[in-house]
Amino acid sequence: MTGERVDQIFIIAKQWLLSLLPNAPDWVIQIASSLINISAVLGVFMGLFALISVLERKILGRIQNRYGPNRVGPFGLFQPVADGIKLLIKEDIVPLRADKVVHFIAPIMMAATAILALGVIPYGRNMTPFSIDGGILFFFAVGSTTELAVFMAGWGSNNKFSMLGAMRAIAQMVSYELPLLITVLPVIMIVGSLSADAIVAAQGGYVLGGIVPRWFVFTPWGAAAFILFFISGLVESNRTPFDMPEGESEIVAGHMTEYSGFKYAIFFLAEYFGMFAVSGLAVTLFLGGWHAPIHLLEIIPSYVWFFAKLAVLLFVFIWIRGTLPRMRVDHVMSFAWKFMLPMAFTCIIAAAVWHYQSHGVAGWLWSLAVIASVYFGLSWLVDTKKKFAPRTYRFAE
Amino acid sequence: MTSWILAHLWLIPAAPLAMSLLILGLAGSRPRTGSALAIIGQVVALGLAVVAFVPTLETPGFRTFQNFTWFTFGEQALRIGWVLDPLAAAMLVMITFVGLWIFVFSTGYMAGDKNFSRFFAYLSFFSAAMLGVVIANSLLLLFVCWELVGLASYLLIGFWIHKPSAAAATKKAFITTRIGDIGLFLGILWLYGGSGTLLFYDGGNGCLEKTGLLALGASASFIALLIFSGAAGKSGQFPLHVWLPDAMEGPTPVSALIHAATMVAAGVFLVARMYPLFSFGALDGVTPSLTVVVWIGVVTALMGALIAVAQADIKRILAYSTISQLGLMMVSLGVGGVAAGIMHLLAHGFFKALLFLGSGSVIHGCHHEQDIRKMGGLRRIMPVTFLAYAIGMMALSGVPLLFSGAWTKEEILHATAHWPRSPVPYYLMMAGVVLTALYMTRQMICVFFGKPREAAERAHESPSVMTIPLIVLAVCTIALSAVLTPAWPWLHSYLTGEPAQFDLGRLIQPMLFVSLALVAAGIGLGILFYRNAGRDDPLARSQPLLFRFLENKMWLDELYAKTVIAWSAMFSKLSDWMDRHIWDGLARTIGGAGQLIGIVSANFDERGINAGVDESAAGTRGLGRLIAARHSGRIQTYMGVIAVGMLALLVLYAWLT
Amino acid sequence: MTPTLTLFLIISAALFSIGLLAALSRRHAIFILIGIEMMLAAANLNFIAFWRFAPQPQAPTGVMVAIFSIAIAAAEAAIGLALVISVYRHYRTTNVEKLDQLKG
Amino acid sequence: MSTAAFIVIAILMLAGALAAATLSKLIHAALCLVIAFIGIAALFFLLGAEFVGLVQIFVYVGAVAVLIVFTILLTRHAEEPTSGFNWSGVLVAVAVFAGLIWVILQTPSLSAPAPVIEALTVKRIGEVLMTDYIWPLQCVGLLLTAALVGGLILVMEEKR
Repeated sequence: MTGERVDQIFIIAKQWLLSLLPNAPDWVIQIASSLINISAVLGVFMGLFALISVLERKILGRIQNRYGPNRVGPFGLFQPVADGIKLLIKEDIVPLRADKVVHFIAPIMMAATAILALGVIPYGRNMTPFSIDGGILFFFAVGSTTELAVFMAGWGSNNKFSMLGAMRAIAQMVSYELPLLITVLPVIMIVGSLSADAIVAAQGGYVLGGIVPRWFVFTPWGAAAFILFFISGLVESNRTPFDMPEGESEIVAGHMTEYSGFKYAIFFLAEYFGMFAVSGLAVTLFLGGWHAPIHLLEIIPSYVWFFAKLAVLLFVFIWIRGTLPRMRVDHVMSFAWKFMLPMAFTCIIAAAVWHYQSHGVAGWLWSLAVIASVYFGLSWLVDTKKKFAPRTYRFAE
Repeated sequence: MTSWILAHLWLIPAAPLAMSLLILGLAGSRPRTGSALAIIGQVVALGLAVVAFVPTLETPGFRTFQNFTWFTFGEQALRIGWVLDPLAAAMLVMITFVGLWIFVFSTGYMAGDKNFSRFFAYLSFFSAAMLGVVIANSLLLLFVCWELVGLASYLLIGFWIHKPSAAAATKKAFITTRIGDIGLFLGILWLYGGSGTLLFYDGGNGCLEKTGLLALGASASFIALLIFSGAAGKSGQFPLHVWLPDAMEGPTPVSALIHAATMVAAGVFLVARMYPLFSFGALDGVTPSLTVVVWIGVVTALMGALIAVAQADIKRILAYSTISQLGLMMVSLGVGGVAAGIMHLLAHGFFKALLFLGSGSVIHGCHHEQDIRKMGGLRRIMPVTFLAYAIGMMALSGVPLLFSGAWTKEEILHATAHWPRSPVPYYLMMAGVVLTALYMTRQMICVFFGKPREAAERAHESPSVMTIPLIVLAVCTIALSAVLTPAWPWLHSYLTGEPAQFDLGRLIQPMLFVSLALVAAGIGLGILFYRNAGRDDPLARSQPLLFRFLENKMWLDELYAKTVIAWSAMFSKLSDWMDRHIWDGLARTIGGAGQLIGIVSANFDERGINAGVDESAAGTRGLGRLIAARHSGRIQTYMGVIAVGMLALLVLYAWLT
Repeated sequence: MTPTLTLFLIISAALFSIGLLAALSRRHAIFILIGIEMMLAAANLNFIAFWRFAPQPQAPTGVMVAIFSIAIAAAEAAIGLALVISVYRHYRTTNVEKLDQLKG
Repeated sequence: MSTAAFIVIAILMLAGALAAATLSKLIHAALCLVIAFIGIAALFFLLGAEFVGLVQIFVYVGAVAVLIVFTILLTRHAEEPTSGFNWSGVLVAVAVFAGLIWVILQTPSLSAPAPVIEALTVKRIGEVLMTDYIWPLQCVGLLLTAALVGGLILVMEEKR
C-alpha cells in the first residue's frame, strides 16, 4: 500500500536512520532515537515559528487594511530570517541591579517548558515523540512550570514594570489553568486514559455514512469544552485579548521589558511554541487529532490533517488578535472565576450524562440541555445582577 | 402496606424532623410556610402512626422489631433498632394526634411572634425526638432521642429568651433533668456491662428478654433504680419536679406539648418500656425497685395536689396537677398496673392538652394575664373555651361515666388497693383525688364564674384556629372513655394483649362509688370553699401559714437553694479560695523564696564581700534564664527538641530490635 | 550495581536532614516551610521506594499514600504560606525569632 | 534502572536541596527548591511511579513553588533576617542524619534487588483510588476545600 507508506514515511525514515547503527548497545539506540525525535520536533516547529511570525504580520496587515511585510524575499517570506539576524547581532543588555542568574535562566526555562510540552502531542499515526501513559498530565505538569519562568523573568529584571507584568501574568495563568485543566477532564473521563494516543484513537471512526467524524467537538459537551479550552489557551499563551501582562500601552512589555537581543527572541519563540502546544493539544483532545474529517479523505496522510487543523486554530488565534481589543484585568479574573470555572464543571456533568445515555441521540440532547441551562443561568446571574463592577483604585502606601 | 410501615417505622419521627430542618432552612422570613410545613409533617407522622397502629390491632400481644448494626468497634457491635408493639403504637397515635392539634392551636396563639417559624421548627423537632423515644428498640437510641427531647424542651421553654425568668427556667429545666439523666446514663452503662446488649427485644437476646435479664441477676434492681432516676427527672417526680412549674415560662402550646404529649410522658413511658427489668425477680408483684417507684409516686402525687391548691397562676396550677397525675401514673406502674398507668398517660395526654390549650385560650383572651385572681366571669365571654375547659376539668377531676380520666383513675385506684405491701398508698391516693377535684373546682370558679375582674373585662373569645383544637380535643376526651370502661375494657386488653369482652354488667363496680364519693367530696368542698372566692383565697384567710407553705411550693426551691446549690456554690467558693490562697500562696511562697534568695544575694553583692558572691548571683540568674529559655516561644527550638526526641526514639528502637 | 533500597533510603535520609536543617536553623518563616516541604518529599520518596522494592504483585499502597501525602502537603503549604502572610501583616516581620509571643 | 541516571539525579537533587536550605537569598532558595522537587520527581520516574512524579511536578513546581514566591513577594518589605545560621539546628540535623544512616545500615534486609514489576498505569491508580481509597479521597477533598477556605480567610484584608 503506497498510501500507508506515505502515511508512515517519517517513521520509516527514522527506522532507516537507526539501522545505520547496527551493533550499538541499547542505550545508544535509545539516545539516538530520542535525538531524532527532538531534532524533528525542533526543526518542524522552528520552521513553523518562522512561517507563522511572518504570516501573522501579513494577516494582521490585511485585517488592518495595509500590506504587512513584503520587502525581504518573495512576498516578504524571508522577513523572519532578517529579524533573526537583527536580534542575534543586537547587544545583550542586562540591567546593573538585576539578579543575573535568574535573569539569564528565565527565557531558557520558558522555552524549555514550551518545547517539552510539544513532546507528547501525536502529530500523526505512530508519530508521538514522547509517548507515555500520563501524557496529558505531563503536558500540564510541564505547562504549569511556565508560571515560574515568567516570575523569574519579572523578578530577575529588578524593574517595576517587569514585576507588575509578571504578577499579572501569573495571576491570570493560575486562574485560567483551572478551567483549562477541568475542560480536559470530560475527555479523559470518556476515553478513560490520560494518554494522548488513546484519546486520538477514541476519536477514530465515522457516523452517518462516513461523513461525520466521531470528534469530541461534535458533542455538546465537547463543543462547550473546546470553546472554554480555547479561551483558556488564549490566556495561557498571553495572547490578545488577554495580553495585559505585556500590554504595551500600560507596562511597556511586562516581564520582557528588560530583555533584549537574543533573549527577547527566545521569549518570543516560547510564546509561539506555547501557542502551538495549546493548539496542538486542542486538536488532539477535541478535533480528532490526526484523523481525517471525512472517511473518503483518509487517503491523505495523517500528519497533513494534524497540521491543517493546527493551521486553522493558529489562524483563529491571529484573527482574534486582529479583531478584539485588550480586556481589563479585573474583568479577565472575574470572567475566569464566575463564568469559565462553573461552565467547565458543567462540561463534566454533561459528559457524564452523555456517557450514561450510552453516547446516543438522547444523551446528545440531554447534555445539550445541561449545558444550555447552565449557560443561560450563568449568563443571567453574571450579566444582569451586576453589570460591571465599579472599578476600585488602590494606591501604594 | 403493613409490612412496609413495619420496616420503615423510622419515617414517623423522620417526617417532623425533616420538616423541622426544612423550616429552619427555608422559612426564615415566611411564617405561613413554616407553620404549614410543621403541620404537614405532623399530619404525615399521624398518618403513618395510624398505618402502624392497624397491624397491632390484628394480633393480640403483637410485637415486631427491626435491628441493625450502627457501628462496630473491635469485636463489639453497637446495634440499634425500632420496635412496634401496642404500647408504642398507642403512644405514637396519641403524640401525633395531640401534637397536631397543639400545632394548629399554636398558629393562632403565636401569631405575630417575630420568631414564628423558628418556633414551629422547634415544635417539630420536639415531636420528632419524642416519637424517636417511643419507637426506639435500643436503650441507646432511646437515650439519644431522650436527650434530644431535653434539648428541644430547653429551646422551647427558653423561647422567649429575652425574659430573664424564661432563661432561668430553661436552664433549670435542663440542669434538673440532666441530674436524672446522669443516673440514666450510669444505668445504661451498667446494663450494657451486665447484659452485653442495649436492645430491648432481639429474638430472646434483648436486655428485656429472658437471657438478658438472667445475665443481670441481682443487679437488675439497681439498674432499674438508676433508670428510674432518669425517668423521675423527665417526668417531674419528687425531688426532681422543681423544673416543671417553672417551665411554664415557655409559650403555652409548649407547656401543652411538654405536659400532654411529649416530655413528661417520656419518663412514664420509659418505666413502662423497661417494666420487665423493674419487675424482674418479683415476688408477688413486688420488687425493691418498684416499691421505690410507688413511694416516690405517692409523695409526688400528694405533694403536687397540695401545692396546686394554693397557686394563683392558671398555668402553674395545671403544672402541679401534671406533677400530681404523673405521680399517680408512677404509682400505677409501681403497683403492677402497667396498662392502667399507660391508659392514664394516654387519657391524660388528651385532657391535659385540652386544659393547657384552654388556659392558653384564656390567657390569649385576657391579653396575656395569667393570674386567676384577676379573671372571673369568663363563662359568658368565652363560651367555647369554657365548655371545653369544663370537660377537661371534669376529666381531670375524675367525674365518672362520661369522662376518660375517671375510668383510668378508677383503675389505678383499683390496682393500688390490691398492692400487697402496704395500704397506705391507696389512702393517700384517695386523698389526692379529693384534692384534685378541689383545686380544679377552685380554678374553674375563679376563672369562669363570678364577676369579671380587671383582666377579664376586656377579654374576648379566641379565634377559631384556637377553639377548633379545643373542641376536637374535648370530643376526643369524651369519646375515649368509650374504650376505657370496665364494660368494654378495649384499651386495657389492647395493651395487655388479652381479648376484650363486652359486658354491660361490669360497668358498675364498687370502686365506681368510692370514686364518685371522692369526686363529689372534692367538688363539693371546692364549691363550698370558693363559691365567693375572688381576689382573696379563703384558705389564705383561715390558714395563712399552711397557705404560705403551699403557695411557696413547700419551700422546696428554697430548700434546694439552701442545700444542693449552696453546697455546690460553697464548694466552688472553697475551690476558689484554695486557688487564691493555698495554691497561689504556695506559688507565691516559692516565688517569694526565690525573691528572698535574690535579695539576700543582692545584699551580699552590695556589700561586696567578694567576687565569688557576684559569681554565684550571676549563676542564679543564668539558671533562671536557662529554665526560662525552655519556653522561648521560638518554634525552631521546639522543632529541634522534637527532632532530637525522634532521633532518640529511633536509636532506642534500633537498639532494641 | 543498580541502586538498591538502601541507597534510596540514604538519599531520602539526606533530603530529610537537609529539610530539617532548613527548618531548624533558618530564621525566615518561609525557610521553615521549605524545610517541611523537603521533609515531606523525603517521606514520599521512602513510600515509593518501599513500594517499588516490596515483593510483587501487591496493591499500590505506597503510591497511594504518596499521592495523598502530596495533596495534604499542598494544603499544608497553602495554609502555612497564608499564615506567613497574615503574621507578616500583623507583626511586620517574618523572622521566627521575633515571633515569640508564647514565650514563657 | 539506570545507575548513571540515578547518581546524576540524586546529586542534582541533593545539591538543589542543600542550596535551598542554605542560600541567603530567599528567591534563590525557592528556585533551588524547585530543582530539588524536579529531582525527586525524576527519582519517582526511575522508581516506576510516573504518575506520582508528574503529580509531584504539577503540584510542587506548578503550585507550591508559585505560592512560595508569591509569599516572598508579598512579605518583601520585611527586614531581611540576618543570614546567620542557628548552628544548634545544624548540629541537630547532622545528628538526625547520622542516626538515620546508622539505622539504615543496621538493617540487613534492604539490599535485595528490585523485583520486576508490571507498569503501574494511570488507569489502575484511578481504579484503586475510586474503590479502596474512596474514603481517603473524599477526606482529602474535604481537607483541600477546608484549606482553600481557611487560606482565603487568613489572608483576607483585615478590617480596620
